[in-house]
Amino acid sequence: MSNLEDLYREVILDHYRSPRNRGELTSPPAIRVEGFNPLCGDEVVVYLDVRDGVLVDIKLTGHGCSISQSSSSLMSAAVKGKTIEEVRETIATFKQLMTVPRSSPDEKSEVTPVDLRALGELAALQGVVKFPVRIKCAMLAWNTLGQGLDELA
Amino acid sequence: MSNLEDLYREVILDHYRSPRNRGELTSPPAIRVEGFNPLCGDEVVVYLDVRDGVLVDIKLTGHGCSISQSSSSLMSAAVKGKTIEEVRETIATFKQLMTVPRSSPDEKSEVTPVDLRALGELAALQGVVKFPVRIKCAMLAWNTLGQGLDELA
Amino acid sequence: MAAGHTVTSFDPCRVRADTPLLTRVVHDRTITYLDSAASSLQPRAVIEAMSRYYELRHANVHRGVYQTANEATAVYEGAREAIARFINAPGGANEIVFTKNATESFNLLAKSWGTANLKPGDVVLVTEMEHHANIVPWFQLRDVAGIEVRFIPVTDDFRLDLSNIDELMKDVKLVSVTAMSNVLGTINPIKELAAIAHRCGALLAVDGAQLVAHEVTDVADLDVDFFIFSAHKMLGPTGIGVFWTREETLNAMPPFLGGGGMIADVRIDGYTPASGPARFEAGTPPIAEAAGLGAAVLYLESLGMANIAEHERGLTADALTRLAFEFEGRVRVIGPGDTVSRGGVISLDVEGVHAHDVAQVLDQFGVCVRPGHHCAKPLMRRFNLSATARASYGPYSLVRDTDVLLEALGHAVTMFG
Amino acid sequence: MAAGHTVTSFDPCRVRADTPLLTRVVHDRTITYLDSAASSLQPRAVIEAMSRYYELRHANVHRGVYQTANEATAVYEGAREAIARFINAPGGANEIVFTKNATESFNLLAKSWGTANLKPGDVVLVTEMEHHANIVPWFQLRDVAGIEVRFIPVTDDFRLDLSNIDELMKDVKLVSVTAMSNVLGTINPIKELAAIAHRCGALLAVDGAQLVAHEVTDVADLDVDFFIFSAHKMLGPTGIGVFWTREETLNAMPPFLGGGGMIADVRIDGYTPASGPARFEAGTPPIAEAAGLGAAVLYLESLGMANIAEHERGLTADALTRLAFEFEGRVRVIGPGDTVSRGGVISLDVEGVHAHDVAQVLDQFGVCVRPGHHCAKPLMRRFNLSATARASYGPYSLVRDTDVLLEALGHAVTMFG
Ligand SMILES: Cc1ncc(COP(=O)(O)O)c(C=O)c1O
Ligand SMILES: Cc1ncc(COP(=O)(O)O)c(C=O)c1O
Repeated sequence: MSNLEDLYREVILDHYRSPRNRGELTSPPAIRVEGFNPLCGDEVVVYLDVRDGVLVDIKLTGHGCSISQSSSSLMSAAVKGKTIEEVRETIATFKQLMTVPRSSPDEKSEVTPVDLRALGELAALQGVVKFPVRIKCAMLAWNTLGQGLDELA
Repeated sequence: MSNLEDLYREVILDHYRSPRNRGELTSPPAIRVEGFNPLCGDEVVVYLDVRDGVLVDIKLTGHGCSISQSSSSLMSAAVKGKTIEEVRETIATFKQLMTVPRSSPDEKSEVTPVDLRALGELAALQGVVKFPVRIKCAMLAWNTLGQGLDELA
Repeated sequence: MAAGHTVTSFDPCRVRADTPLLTRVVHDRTITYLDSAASSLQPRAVIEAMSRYYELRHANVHRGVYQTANEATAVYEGAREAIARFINAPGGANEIVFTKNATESFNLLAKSWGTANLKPGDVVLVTEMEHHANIVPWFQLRDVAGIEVRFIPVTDDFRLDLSNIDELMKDVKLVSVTAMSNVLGTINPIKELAAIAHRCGALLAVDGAQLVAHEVTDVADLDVDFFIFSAHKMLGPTGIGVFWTREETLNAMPPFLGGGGMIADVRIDGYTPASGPARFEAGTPPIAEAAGLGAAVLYLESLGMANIAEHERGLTADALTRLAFEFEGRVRVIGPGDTVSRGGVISLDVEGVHAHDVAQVLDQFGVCVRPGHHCAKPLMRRFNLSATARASYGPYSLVRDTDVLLEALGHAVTMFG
Repeated sequence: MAAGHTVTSFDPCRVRADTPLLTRVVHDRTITYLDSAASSLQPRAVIEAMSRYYELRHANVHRGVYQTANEATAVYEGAREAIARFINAPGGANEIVFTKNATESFNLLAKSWGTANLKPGDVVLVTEMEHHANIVPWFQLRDVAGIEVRFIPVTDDFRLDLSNIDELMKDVKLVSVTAMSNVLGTINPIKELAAIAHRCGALLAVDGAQLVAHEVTDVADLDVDFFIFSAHKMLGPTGIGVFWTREETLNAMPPFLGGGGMIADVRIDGYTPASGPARFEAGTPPIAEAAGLGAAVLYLESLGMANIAEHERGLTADALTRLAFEFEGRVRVIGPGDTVSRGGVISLDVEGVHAHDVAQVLDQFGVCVRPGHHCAKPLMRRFNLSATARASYGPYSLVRDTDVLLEALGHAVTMFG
């Protein structure tokens, strides 16, 4: 079961049971973005309150598996209060964390190791990468957030 | 090659090379029926001149393989001048000749052996039954003739 | 029902021994396969029938004259006869059309029969428990032909709600219903629905995808008009499905897919379609797949469908009892709680644990169950669910499989507890 | 053309040894298989890839969480990647749709892309040498959408007559042409046709059924817009075909068959289609068949398509020369007399002997050739033929096969002499 414990770290189960920043923000002024995974039916709605280039508040609703739900909760805690630039960096770092290391030698992009310390609690999701079908669960909220930032720009 | 010689008897090759009763009859008064085998493209057109219950004349056109062409030629020779009733009997006998003997014991219809002498030259076609895919070639003209008689009735 | 199979030798352990995949080890445990409703496992006889076909007889069918082409044709047409016998098609092999899967069969029904026979305002009556294969083609037809798609509701105890059926039948030209729900396990009263449909001048189409491998099927006795299923859910291969209807109906249906094999003639200005099943089998058909399907039918017949049904009923009864007892309150079965008119498909809703997570934990125990909406989203919405974790049985299933399922389920519940 | 395969080890005898069916004995003679244009023979690697799939990994794809479901999905999606590489699809696997055969692919093209993009009066330009798969779907579309189907004529020396092409292109929105005729062996100038089509604002669809197993295929280099073929003509299994188009074009095409797997959502009042290839793959896909197709691609790549092309060109040149020499006047080749832009498909018209009889006599020598119209009736009418006897080569063919063919042909000619 060691694999399983890698996936379902205590932090993840905690965020699944008690999701942070759950709720809605009045939109407008907040931005509302929906994410949907047609394969497993997971849904997430992200509300963003951005002022002067800072993500002042973020709220989430939706439903899905422990991975998608805890990932969105962890995400909200990690990005709240950051500047948009910092948020984008966090998204990029998380995407890297979720990238299956390719063994193929002719792979162009060299995967630079992720600085796990910089990720804080988010690092708990690193076990997901061993379960490739679950990566899209972990990515759902992040892709939705990215989409929201794109709409801002 | 013994199998092949069973199929392509000399009589068959002769009728294929020099088909009997080839041509057309003016229709009306003659009956004109078309037969078509979509699987191999064989075509036959049968012209029937029936007077007082007797098939006074029969002519054929069309194209196809040696089996379909010789069978139609042999047929024309066999039925010309006969009463409709006799023609129907000949058709029935020929169909029987073309029936693959079933080995299955629970088969309902018992196959009575065909009187080959009664068939005359037609008996040359008996080898066809060993080549099941060719049976439909041999039957084409006969089915077309039967259809013509049905139209008469 | 069809001729009773008086086989006395049904033994699930023998079926198990015949099924290579069941020896597979995953995560250090022998596999516990509980996903037959998604796709069943093939016995060696089916796999070998296909290998042997490729090794000895492969050739394109029809029109061939040489030996192997004749043999390939015999294999292909032989499968048609086997299927006709298996479902007791009154008109025999001439009523069996091979498609690529049950889904294509439904598209054939909607796009050929439907287009020719339904006009704006006509209603196709399906149910809330249908698989998307029996919903989406009707929506597609609605968008081009202006028909209405109406749903028979499902009751809180997971049955069709026929209390209002007379009203629902208004303007209905076709009732299209699953014989057995792939989510609930519910077996619907097909004979009764046939009587209702026919009384109202409508036809009845039946989705037999979940029935054929689990119960005796007799389309003549059921008195249905269309019957559809897939080989891969009845121990057969992927890549082949079946469409059955009566010969008169079939011969009155316009062509669907166009191409080689379905024509009588093609000219530079048009074409004439072939008659019989060929009209609906454009292109090179699934020949090896037919060999596999024919072998699957023989195998199922050797086991005896009535025996399989009884065996799976026993497994289902045992599982339902134990689930209720061991997980009281934590695990809800989305489907009938007993085995009356019910097959061996058990959908689970585990409190506080998403179906995806249930399946993930179970996988670590080598247990194969399917999480998700099972291509039945309207049904999921009806019960306010986004997903269930579904376990389902086959003739090779044993009580031992349920044991492992329950053990793993216990772990999932504790883990997320 | 695609990356040159620098394999030096191509040996048809090894391919032969890899192909179980070639050891088959019929009528006391080892089989001489000359019907690869109808369907090719599978190497052991392909047959075993499918058996192994069923024995070890079979499960329904997508949505699964457990181990074998993931493996089955990887097998299925891996085949998509292999095909994308094999034809050099610029957008990779996202541009590859799996169908049941080339014929379904043409129906997808006509019924999805065609319905959405063609209006009454628009012209689809095909050729007189097309297979029915690339004719009948257009006639069907004509009957519902009022398009015109126009034919590029074929010259007396069996080539496309492009002398009048500017006039023929009037109102043409799609040119749909075979890369290689399955009757004549003629290889058409696809790059040139792509340039013509694009110059006129039309798209070009290509029937690659006869090309893919015999020449290097590079859809990017050919600059075509749609490319269609079947697995069973490229050493792969029955039951799976391919449809390729650029990602933008694919994503703009409306759904075709409806059902599970091709949806993003289904509600009681409608549905939302999925994006990508999934939109066109309704129902359980041909999973084992994809495993077989993936293995066929690997096998062909290991032989090197350029090597296969060269080998078959040699066989064809030899056969054409000997046929002309040994049967002067008695046997006419319906197709180009040399190997310039010509593949290894040799249609014979034997004076005074019907193609059916030729094939029948040849069968007694264990020689497999196909008699008939080869699903190309307009072409047959063009040359005033009802049938030809067609011999065709594959990578396992040897000059020895031609020897037996000529011996048997001599017998047929004498017999009917
Ligand atoms: C040129 C050509 N196009 C299309 C097809 C149709 O392929 P399939 O029968 O696999 O659909 C064939 C083979 O029959 C062919 O030779
Ligand atoms: C009830 C039901 N109908 C139809 C289908 C569709 O079958 P297929 O995917 O083989 O087309 C399925 C299986 O997915 C099913 O369970």
